[in-house]
Amino acid sequence: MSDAKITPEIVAEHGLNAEEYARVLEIMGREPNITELGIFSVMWSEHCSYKSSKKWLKTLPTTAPWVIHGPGENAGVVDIGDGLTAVFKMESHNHPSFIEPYQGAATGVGGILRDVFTMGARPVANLNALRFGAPDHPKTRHLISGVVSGIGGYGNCVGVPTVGGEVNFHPGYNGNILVNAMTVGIAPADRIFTSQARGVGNPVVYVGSKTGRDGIHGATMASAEFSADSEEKRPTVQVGDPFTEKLLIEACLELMDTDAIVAIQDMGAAGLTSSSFEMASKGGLGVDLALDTVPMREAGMTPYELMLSESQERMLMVLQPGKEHVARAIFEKWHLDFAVIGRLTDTGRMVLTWHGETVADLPIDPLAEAAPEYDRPWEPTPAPAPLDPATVPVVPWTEALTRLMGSPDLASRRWIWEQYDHMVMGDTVQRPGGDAAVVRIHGTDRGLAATTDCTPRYVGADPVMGGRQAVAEAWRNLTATGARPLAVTDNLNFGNPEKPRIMGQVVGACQGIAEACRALDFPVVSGNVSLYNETEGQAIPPTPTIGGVGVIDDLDRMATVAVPAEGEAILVIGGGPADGWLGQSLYLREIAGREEGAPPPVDLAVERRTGDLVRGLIQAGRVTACHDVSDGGLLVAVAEMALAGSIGATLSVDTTPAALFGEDQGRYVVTLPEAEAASLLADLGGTARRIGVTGGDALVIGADSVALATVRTAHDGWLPGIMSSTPGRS
Amino acid sequence: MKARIHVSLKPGVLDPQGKAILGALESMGFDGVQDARQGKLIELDLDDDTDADTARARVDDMCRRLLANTVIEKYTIDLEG
Amino acid sequence: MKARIHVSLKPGVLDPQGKAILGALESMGFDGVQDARQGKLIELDLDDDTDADTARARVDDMCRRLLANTVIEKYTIDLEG
Amino acid sequence: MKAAVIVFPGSNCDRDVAVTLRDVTGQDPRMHWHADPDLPEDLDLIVLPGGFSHGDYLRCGAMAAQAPVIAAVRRQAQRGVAMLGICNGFQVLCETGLLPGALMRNRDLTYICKDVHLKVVTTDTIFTSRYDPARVVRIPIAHHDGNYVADLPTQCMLEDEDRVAVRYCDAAGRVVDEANPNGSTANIAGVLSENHRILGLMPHPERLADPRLGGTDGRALFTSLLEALS
Ligand SMILES: Nc1ncnc2c1ncn2[C@@H]1O[C@H](COP(=O)(O)OP(=O)(O)O)[C@@H](O)[C@H]1O
Ligand SMILES: [Mg+2]
Repeated sequence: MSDAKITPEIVAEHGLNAEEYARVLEIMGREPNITELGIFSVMWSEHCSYKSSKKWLKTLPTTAPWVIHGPGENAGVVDIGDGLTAVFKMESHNHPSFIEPYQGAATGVGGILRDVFTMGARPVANLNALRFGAPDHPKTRHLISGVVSGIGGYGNCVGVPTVGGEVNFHPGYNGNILVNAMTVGIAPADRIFTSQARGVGNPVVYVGSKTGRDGIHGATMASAEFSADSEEKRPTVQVGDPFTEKLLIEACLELMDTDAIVAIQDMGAAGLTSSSFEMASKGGLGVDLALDTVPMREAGMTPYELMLSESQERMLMVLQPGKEHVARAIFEKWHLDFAVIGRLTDTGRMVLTWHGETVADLPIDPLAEAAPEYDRPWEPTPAPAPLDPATVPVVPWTEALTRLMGSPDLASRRWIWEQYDHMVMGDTVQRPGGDAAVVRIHGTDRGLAATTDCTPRYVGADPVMGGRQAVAEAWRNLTATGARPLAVTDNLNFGNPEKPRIMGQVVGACQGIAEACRALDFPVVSGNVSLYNETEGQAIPPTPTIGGVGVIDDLDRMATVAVPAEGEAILVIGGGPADGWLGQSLYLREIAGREEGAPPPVDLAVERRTGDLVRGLIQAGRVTACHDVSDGGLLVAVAEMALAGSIGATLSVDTTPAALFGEDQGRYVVTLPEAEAASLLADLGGTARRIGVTGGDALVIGADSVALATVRTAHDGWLPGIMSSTPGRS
Repeated sequence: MKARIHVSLKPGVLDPQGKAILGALESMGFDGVQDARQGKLIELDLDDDTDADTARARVDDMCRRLLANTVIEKYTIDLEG
Repeated sequence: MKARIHVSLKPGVLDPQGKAILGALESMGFDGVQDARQGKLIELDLDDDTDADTARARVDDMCRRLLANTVIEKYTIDLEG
Repeated sequence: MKAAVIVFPGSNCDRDVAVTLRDVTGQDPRMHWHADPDLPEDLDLIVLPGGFSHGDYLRCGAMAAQAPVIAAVRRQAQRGVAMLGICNGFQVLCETGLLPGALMRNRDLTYICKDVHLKVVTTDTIFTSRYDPARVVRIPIAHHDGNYVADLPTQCMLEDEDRVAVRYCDAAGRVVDEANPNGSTANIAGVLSENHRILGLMPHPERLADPRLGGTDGRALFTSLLEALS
């Protein structure tokens, strides 16, 4: 195979353009063989090299006194006190999940778990941010059911609770769904593992599952635009084995308790190639690998296939010399493959042999440094025409509320999260359904809060504002539980960056994210970029998902969204009497069928002030429930609190659509005992206003009311309703 | 008429169940088993009045649309009676 | 030698998977299917030097001890080659 | 009370139940690896925890039922040592034949994780003595294969010998089909061995035994055991 002549077609098939191939020839000083070409191709793919986004990713703030490892490692690491760290990252598995929803989503969960436990962390929470096409699109239900059972199938089996996430529906995802999976882990601060290889002569060790022909070219596929003939690429789907992953977690953590490991790296996209490359490159070293010693699942595998395979549940490690037996004993106890497949060298080259014969020999640094980086042309997104309030239809609030609460983007996700084990590990303090999930830090009275957020319709209308909003909402969701927001991971999902309009969305969103992260002291510590999310030239709505993590220092001072008692005062903190932003609101979309206008502005200084205030109130025990106002506006927020607590409310507010359903930012609804309301209002001055009182089994404004039961039926019924119709595979 | 449909993973696709069965048989002391694979067998009772060709075409359609996941699985159809 | 083991639910044990298949086929417009059942097909590659009788006895042992749960399942064994 | 938790490859509620045992009894249970055939002889309680032993491949609990430790588990069962199988542990106990019946795929074919209501059918056991038979308890389930099946003679035997420990019911305590989350025969959520010393149940009492997690209805199972066994 290594003798195959490299033709322009073969180069093109490997996703390298003429200019990139010229650089290959220059670096090699000769024509590469097919194995070498394969290595270049995956290393320089968009997925591995971030060639279109790197320039913009560099503009994101990544530091804070509590950040231990920012982007560049397998996952971000932040200090959470008491000698512990939170380790987290989010990653997309969009294309594989569209082709094979169960396995695509399952292996997405497996991959992100490995990124986290590679660093020495025990995974403690999984989240997933999902975007599907129109609910009535013929593929949507099949995709939902496959993705949800795939996420559950993997996460439930490995025994990590899936505690949160988000789901949106939009026809813009009909041909290209998004599956973004996030894992949060906890590791001791003095025992973080990285992928930096050290020690010439140290053994390079392969552990986990055997290598098969799974997903060869998967990394290249994730970087290529979809087309109708992508059916052809089907055999590249990988099958996950969560049982092996569970064993791998336990075995790796057990080995990490010894001093045997020098460096460790999971084999993710581009498998053995990128893991070995990355380790050597970070250590400024070379590596020799004897590929014939790699554990193989099938007969007749070639060096090319071994280097490009994306078989799951595999890890690469560099061990201290002489510690091989310690590691081998642990992996054998857990019935996992273990093989010493190479050594570190001082040559700065990657040399691959096959039964003693050299089959590839490439320089590491030049290849890594010469990875293409593009300053792609971009056009700013034109400002949307402002919404003319006079054109917004007015329907009775009772009807609008019921319709909104049962609309695709607001309806309950219970049908989804009841398929996820969200309680295993015995530390889930806030189950799905609130603003952020909270897991107790095992053995303590402290907690970690986690959320994922993005409002693609805002980003589409104004990428800068939408980018800001995504960060602000994540920060707000953490704050609403009483958590101190620490840092974010981001998953930038966009269309084809070679189109200036799309690139403009990337640039704008990065700008907005950077502004918000800076203003909120909420740095980016890890992330993932997924571009080319297009089908037949149609790009997805821009979707820069933000995963946020925060810490709660005292679980007795935590807030939940549920109205806790009758007769409590309801206050809105933040915003003001002039609230009423309907541009890009769900009211406009669901009631008027229009997606128009600019998204609500996010004033970051106000955002921060309000959030810090609310968090202070929660920590001081002055409020009994808290929920931020997001999609659907004020009345939807109150309705969600009422449903969660099964207690109604009587409000005295304006009943205009703008007042009830405007999506003005930076607001929270809180409840507190009536007797304490006056003094709190006095303390807060103009930042808070009283809007009503809890009680009863309906939502009442003036003479009109809607029974909670009616709202609940609409809210709880929608998703099970669409999912109970034909499950066909179509 | 009965249709027996055997759905199995395509060659080269990882079969975690088969792998686990092999491991379990080994650890129970059953040696001499070189490989194990697990697939599904779906049996359908069809109306008797359909002729074999039509029946096969319809079952094939069912397989492609529902019974097999042709991204990773293949299937064979046997008709009886 | 290959052993093909078909494990299926005993008659009288309700088969949720079969029932779901039947329901799905119906709602997809495939009429004329009267019943559907789902079972497992386990394929084992055995060492070639075993004679058929010994092989069958061993596979039967595997089935009773591991591959089938005889409380609810029955099995048949086919040997080939 | 000396307890051991058997850890199979793929067990994932082993730590959860150990935390509850320690919390209730003040003593750490022994975590016993499935491949070790030598189980201490002085145990008061053996727990088979929840999870996905061997990935739940082939059939839930089937491979774990063949583990080296199982011979010792059987011997101790014969001697009357108390045993608790939760979820996957229940499946393992059925696969070993220490409990009758089998657990099949849920009626609706999906995995379900949620709180369910349970009626404690008999409080005359070492597992349930601390429950008030008049009170409905709330405990989570989390499983894909919790649909309990047994043939008619077995069902009759279970009823006659008072061996149905808990049943799924609604919030008002009515044992009705709408309250049956997985299709189990006669809403059975947990069954006892002939000598009433072995309990297998699908719900996870260890998941609601700590007020911080939103409830404590599971706790009485462990306090019952503590009272009976120490
Ligand atoms: N895919 C999912 N998996 C698990 N939980 C989810 C998922 N989607 C939504 N949820 C949960 O449902 C609740 C509502 O989600 P969402 O409306 O996005 O909240 P918010 O508006 O506060 O960001 C949250 O608790 C969230 O974690
Ligand atoms: Mg929120």
